[in-house]
Amino acid sequence: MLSPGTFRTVREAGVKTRADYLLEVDNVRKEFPGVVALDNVTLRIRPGTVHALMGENGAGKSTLMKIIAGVYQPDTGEIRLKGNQIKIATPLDALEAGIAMIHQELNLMPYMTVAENIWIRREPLNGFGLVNHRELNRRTAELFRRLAIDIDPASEVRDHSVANRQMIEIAKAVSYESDILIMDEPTSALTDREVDHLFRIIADLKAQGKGIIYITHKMNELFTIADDVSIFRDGRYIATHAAKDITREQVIAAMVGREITQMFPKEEAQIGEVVLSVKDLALEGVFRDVSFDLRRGEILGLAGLVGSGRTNVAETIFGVTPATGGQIRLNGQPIRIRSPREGMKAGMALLTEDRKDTGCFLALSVLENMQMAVLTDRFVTGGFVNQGAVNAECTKMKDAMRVKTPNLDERIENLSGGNQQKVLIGRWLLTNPKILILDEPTRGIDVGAKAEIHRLISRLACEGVAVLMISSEMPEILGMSDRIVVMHEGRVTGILDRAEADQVSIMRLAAA
Amino acid sequence: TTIGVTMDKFDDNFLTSVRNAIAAEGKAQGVTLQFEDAQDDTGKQLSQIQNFIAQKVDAIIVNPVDTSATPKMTQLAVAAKIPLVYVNRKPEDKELPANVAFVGSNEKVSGKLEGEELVKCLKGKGNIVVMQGQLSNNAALDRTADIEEVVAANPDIKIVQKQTANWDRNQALDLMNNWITAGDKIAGVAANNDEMAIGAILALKQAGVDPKTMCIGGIDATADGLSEVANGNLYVTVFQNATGQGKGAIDAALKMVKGEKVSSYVDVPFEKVTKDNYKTYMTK
Amino acid sequence: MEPLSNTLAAPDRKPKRQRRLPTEFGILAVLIGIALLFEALGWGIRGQSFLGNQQRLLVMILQVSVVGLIAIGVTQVIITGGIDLSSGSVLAVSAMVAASLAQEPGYARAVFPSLSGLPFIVPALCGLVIGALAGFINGSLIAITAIPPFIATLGMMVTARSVAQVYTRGQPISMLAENYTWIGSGAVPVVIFLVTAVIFHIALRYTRYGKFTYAIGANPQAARVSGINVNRHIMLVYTLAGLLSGLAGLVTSARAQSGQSSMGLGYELDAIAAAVIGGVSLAGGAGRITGTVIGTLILGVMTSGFTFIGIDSYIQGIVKGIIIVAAVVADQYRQRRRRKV
Amino acid sequence: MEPLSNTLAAPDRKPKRQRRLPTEFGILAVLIGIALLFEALGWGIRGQSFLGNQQRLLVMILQVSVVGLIAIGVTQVIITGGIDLSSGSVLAVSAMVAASLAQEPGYARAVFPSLSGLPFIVPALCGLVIGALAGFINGSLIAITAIPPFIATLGMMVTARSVAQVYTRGQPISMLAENYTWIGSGAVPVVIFLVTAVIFHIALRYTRYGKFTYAIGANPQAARVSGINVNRHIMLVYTLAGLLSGLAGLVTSARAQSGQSSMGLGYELDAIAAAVIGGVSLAGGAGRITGTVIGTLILGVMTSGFTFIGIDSYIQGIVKGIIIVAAVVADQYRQRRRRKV
Ligand SMILES: Nc1ncnc2c1ncn2[C@@H]1O[C@H](COP(=O)(O)OP(=O)(O)OP(=O)(O)O)[C@@H](O)[C@H]1O
Ligand SMILES: Nc1ncnc2c1ncn2[C@@H]1O[C@H](COP(=O)(O)OP(=O)(O)OP(=O)(O)O)[C@@H](O)[C@H]1O
Ligand SMILES: [Mg+2]
Ligand SMILES: [Mg+2]
Repeated sequence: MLSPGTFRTVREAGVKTRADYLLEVDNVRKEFPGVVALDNVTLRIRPGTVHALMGENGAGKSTLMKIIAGVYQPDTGEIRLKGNQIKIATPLDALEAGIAMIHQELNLMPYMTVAENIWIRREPLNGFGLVNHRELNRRTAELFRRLAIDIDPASEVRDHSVANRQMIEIAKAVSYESDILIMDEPTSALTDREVDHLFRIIADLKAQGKGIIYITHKMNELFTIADDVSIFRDGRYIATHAAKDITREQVIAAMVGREITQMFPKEEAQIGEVVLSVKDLALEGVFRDVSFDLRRGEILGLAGLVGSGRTNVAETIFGVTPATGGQIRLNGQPIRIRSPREGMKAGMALLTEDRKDTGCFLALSVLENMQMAVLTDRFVTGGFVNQGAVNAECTKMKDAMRVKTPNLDERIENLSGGNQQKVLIGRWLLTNPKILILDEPTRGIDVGAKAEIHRLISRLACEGVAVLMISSEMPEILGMSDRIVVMHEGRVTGILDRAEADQVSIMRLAAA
Repeated sequence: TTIGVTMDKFDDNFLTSVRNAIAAEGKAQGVTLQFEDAQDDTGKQLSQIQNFIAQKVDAIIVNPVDTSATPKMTQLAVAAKIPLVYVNRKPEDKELPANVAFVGSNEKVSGKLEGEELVKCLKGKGNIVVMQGQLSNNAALDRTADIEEVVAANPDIKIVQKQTANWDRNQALDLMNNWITAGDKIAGVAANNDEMAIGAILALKQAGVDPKTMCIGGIDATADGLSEVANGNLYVTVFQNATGQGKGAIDAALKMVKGEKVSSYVDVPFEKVTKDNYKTYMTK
Repeated sequence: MEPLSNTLAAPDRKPKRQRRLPTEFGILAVLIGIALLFEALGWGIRGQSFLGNQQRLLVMILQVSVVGLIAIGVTQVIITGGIDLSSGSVLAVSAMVAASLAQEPGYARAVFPSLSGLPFIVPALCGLVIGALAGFINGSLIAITAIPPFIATLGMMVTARSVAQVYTRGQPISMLAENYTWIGSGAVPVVIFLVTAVIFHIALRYTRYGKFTYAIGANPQAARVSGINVNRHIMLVYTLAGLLSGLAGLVTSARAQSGQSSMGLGYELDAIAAAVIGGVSLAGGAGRITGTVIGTLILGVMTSGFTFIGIDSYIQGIVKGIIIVAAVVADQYRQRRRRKV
Repeated sequence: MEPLSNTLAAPDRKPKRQRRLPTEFGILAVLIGIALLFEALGWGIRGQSFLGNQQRLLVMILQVSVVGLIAIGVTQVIITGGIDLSSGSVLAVSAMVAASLAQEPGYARAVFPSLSGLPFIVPALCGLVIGALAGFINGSLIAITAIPPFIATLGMMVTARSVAQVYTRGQPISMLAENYTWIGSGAVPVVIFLVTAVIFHIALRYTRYGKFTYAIGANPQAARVSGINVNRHIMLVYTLAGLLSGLAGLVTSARAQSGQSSMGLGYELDAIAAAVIGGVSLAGGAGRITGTVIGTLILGVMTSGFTFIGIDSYIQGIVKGIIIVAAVVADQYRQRRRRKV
């Protein structure tokens, strides 16, 4: 067994090994209390390829990657790097052995600058052993130039949007110049424009002979960049195929173990009267002159580039950040919404964009997470929670959403990202909203669940719920929306009907 | 025989002397002693007494955190029929029942002795500052009141500043520093204990003022205090007989255990200490 | 590249449903362990039973009842992600105010000579209101100005202590009437402590108040988006904590039959320690009253045990410090092993 | 690696590069405000300048130098997301041990009569090593057993205080030699405090040590996946904090020319308060030494100011509590307005 240090020496010497596989994982098993996350899985990565991992939420993809990156220790199994067996005990071991990873959750230090975040532990030092900040920023600028990223290296991370943070993570991972680069859903926070950008970076890395493990739930990405595809289900390895030899349907079938007929099951709903009308809505310094109508039974898409202000519009309507100008009418009546509580009283619900920051109560159970919003006006008598009734509702919701969890008492932190998202959607559906605002509802959700969620949204619309849906995924926006509002830099640049909307027309308005 | 002893606090220099005296006397008399530190907390002290009672000790010696709570302690001991001796601080009970006694000194005297000596030193006129102990502490309140009483009788002496340094040498040092820079004309320092007086002396030295030119008074006659008296920096301190109190407490407790009668107030008088007589206290 | 294995249908795999013991179980085991240790030492050293003495068992709880009352309030504050450093000082103010209204009639040095012989309810209510008011100020500062709870309650700690001192200019208040001191005598403090614990245990576990408290601690932003009025709730939690400090003040002054401005000095730290030993997370969102009660009892058993086996009081602190750490390490270890991470 | 061939056109909108004033700026303004307030009151009440007195300026810093030293250590601990409650007690142990080795030759009641007249380096080194050792134990407990820092350092607080007491069974240690007491005399403590502040300011801002410290506090998981040995670094930070407490112990004992087991009682809270007032976030990841120094100075200015204008000592606490809260509220308000949220 080789030590990671030896690997570093070998790598630094520039010795080229002639192994067929960069990385081989054999019979790795990992158990968490109550869950077998990985059940004797196997994986082989060829040099100079992009190897996609596909699988439903909770299939064990992230867990396997964390084992390779030294975050978790496997219960059994072995890992070989370029043909040599290796023990990766810490993340540092992985980095030294030439394995870098972009984690599914952002792992940045908000109060530190972009440059400090990227080069942490590898800061350039001057003659006195002090960090040379000028050189640090220069290196970062150089890295960004190479990757064509436009971010100020000296700015603090907390000032950046989620998308920018994701790009910073990507740059950081690239900066390790590792042989194997693991990307765990890197595009879930990106719009098409950044995704294209990322793909160019990946193509470039591939050309250098590196192996890239790419996890995604977006089918089209798979066929754009992947060479090989490995499929996982329920902690088990199912199969590996060359991407060109397999169809989308086959992948999905292997992933979910059943047929999924339609991806965007939009049903025609009866579109009724205007429920919510927004006129010249403004939030000082962020957006202004936002006007649109939302009707009963309608799914209104809200499209735009990252940072165009969509999230802020949604939050303002719901009362998270009260508007500084303009008017909101509810069923024709002007209404002022100054807090989420008032938003909820007006029959609204908002699924927020950032699961970790504004969504989950990470320390609490699935049950508590799901029931919290509904407790503000139901299931409570004399202050006491009618736990039996709530449990029943939550269990129903959990089953309906197919949340993968050992039980409702599991801490939500231990659920896979996609399953967390389902719990949060469940939270809002329990409140029986009239107006449902969804900010990136299927971020990080697997195809099967995505189809379920889309069907759910459609059904809600049919039942008369008005849906405002923000999404950075073009097919989702196009597939689901009755009309599409496009924003650019805090202003509405156009509203398209389903019939006239296509990728090009939206992009034109979004980049206007 | 086992005697439970609860002391206000272990960190206090003077009370440490009392405690040591109790320990020494207990050893000499062949008594098993169990000390507890009430850490300046009446509640804790009550619990310690209750623990002693639960454990059925033969007698209890209490150095009260706050004398206003002694009626309750008396009640507890009487109910459990265990002899109780208060040491050092005079209980506030209207009168002590049989089997309960106080061994200590009359706090009213200490501040008076200090004040009168300072008046002598000041020759009847000048500004003085008063350093108080903890604001909630009986001794601090009494000693300060004594000083004020003496000053009131001498119209040419004025208290220009009065503040707490919490019995602590370092805090007194800082306080004195601040007073010096405030520019008051100060001729004397009346501190509630020696530690604070020494803090004032250190501050004066550092400010380039010879403490010998000032009238500084403390209370307790601790070892450090006495050596300052010897140096002439400390004009007066007041000897509180720790050994006498400790020995008296054990004696009283043992007598009561044997069923003998004990006077309810055993006075161990304060004695003033100046340059003239400090040598006799160096060995005590 | 050949498929490494054929697509296989996953057999129905039941997730192992593992019933978790409540987290307090571990620290309860530690409590029992410490008690048994003293029992063994007791027979060895003193030839007596440590636990087989009703009076001692009562004293064990009695001596931590006041800290326990405070700890119940502070537990809830900590669950919201805050901290309360002011409880000891608020206790003192409440004790002083209540005591000043509960003096025996005809006592010459009474604070308010004209206000003696009042019915119990008057001093009691005043003490509680003072406590609640202090808590309300804490909560308002934290909710409205968004300063760290540490600072808001530190300010209150310093201020309230000073108020207690200035109230009678440091003089203790004694000669309290018997219609007042009953709440501090005998086992009454123990009853008050345990009843309060049960009430707030229920409140935290079965009411909306409790659910919201945990939610705010786990993620205040998510709580707000979920429609919880976070500011109002924070004010409520701190007010209740203040109320409990006020109650602790009543008990303390009644127990000592006097009001002293130095009462409760440092209790805030004991209370926080009891809560944290009992598994309340300073990061917020986790913890239970049962754990806090057990943490409080650990402190009580330790104190009585030390006196019982007669540990040299100089080294009591050393032993106490080590036991506190060891208790939490043992608990942690047990939990970790269970988690097998 | 070659630059990407197909460079994406830079987004049309430049991210607003917002030059931030350092966060300490606000609290500095508060410090100046408080000082000017006393200046004005000084002229009004005493007809003298408060600030125009070099000696007073020195005293202001002198009296908080010891707390300041501790605060520098505790700042770093808090930045890692921890807390250190043991600093006051560790100070006492260091003071006792160092003092016992620094007594004048020929003093009859010396602790170690045979060990007198040692060169300065011996007591100094022993005091520092004791402090560092205590810190190392704190750090190891936290890193290895994963118990909350609050508990680990609370245990150390209780234990170390007891060790200080048992060392000479409560007897103070006096008659310290002049070759030792120099580090406590005159402006030496101020110099030590400020030099230490500069050293750690540089360490935090310009060395890897500092970057790791912030990274661990901001996001321990991120720090770990970036390859930082989090446990080792935590141990280092706590050890340094202990070392600084040890240094504070030397200064304190030298200044009082005696070693007493009650030294440093409650200093941990003052130190934490100074840090938090100076903008160090108890959540970890944010804060600077400059802020802590300013926070410490606020405490010093307040103390001197109160004495200067002669505020009744009974109400000093009230005023102090209000000023602490108001200082942080003012700072918060200023920051929030700037952020325009
Ligand atoms: N720290 C943990 N403790 C307990 N269970 C865990 C932990 N981490 C993961 N799991 C469980 O292991 C299983 C695999 O999770 P993992 O995060 O690897 O899924 P994933 O394939 O990455 O899913 P997603 O696509 O949603 O990200 C899930 O059932 C999850 O609940
Ligand atoms: N916490 C924040 N601090 C500073 N700027 C922010 C913050 N949140 C959002 N912004 C800025 O506000 C503007 C609008 O952001 P918003 O999140 O509404 O856009 P979006 O279209 O939803 O993009 P995204 O897909 O990233 O959510 C952007 O310029 C963004 O950088
Ligand atoms: Mg995942
Ligand atoms: Mg958005």
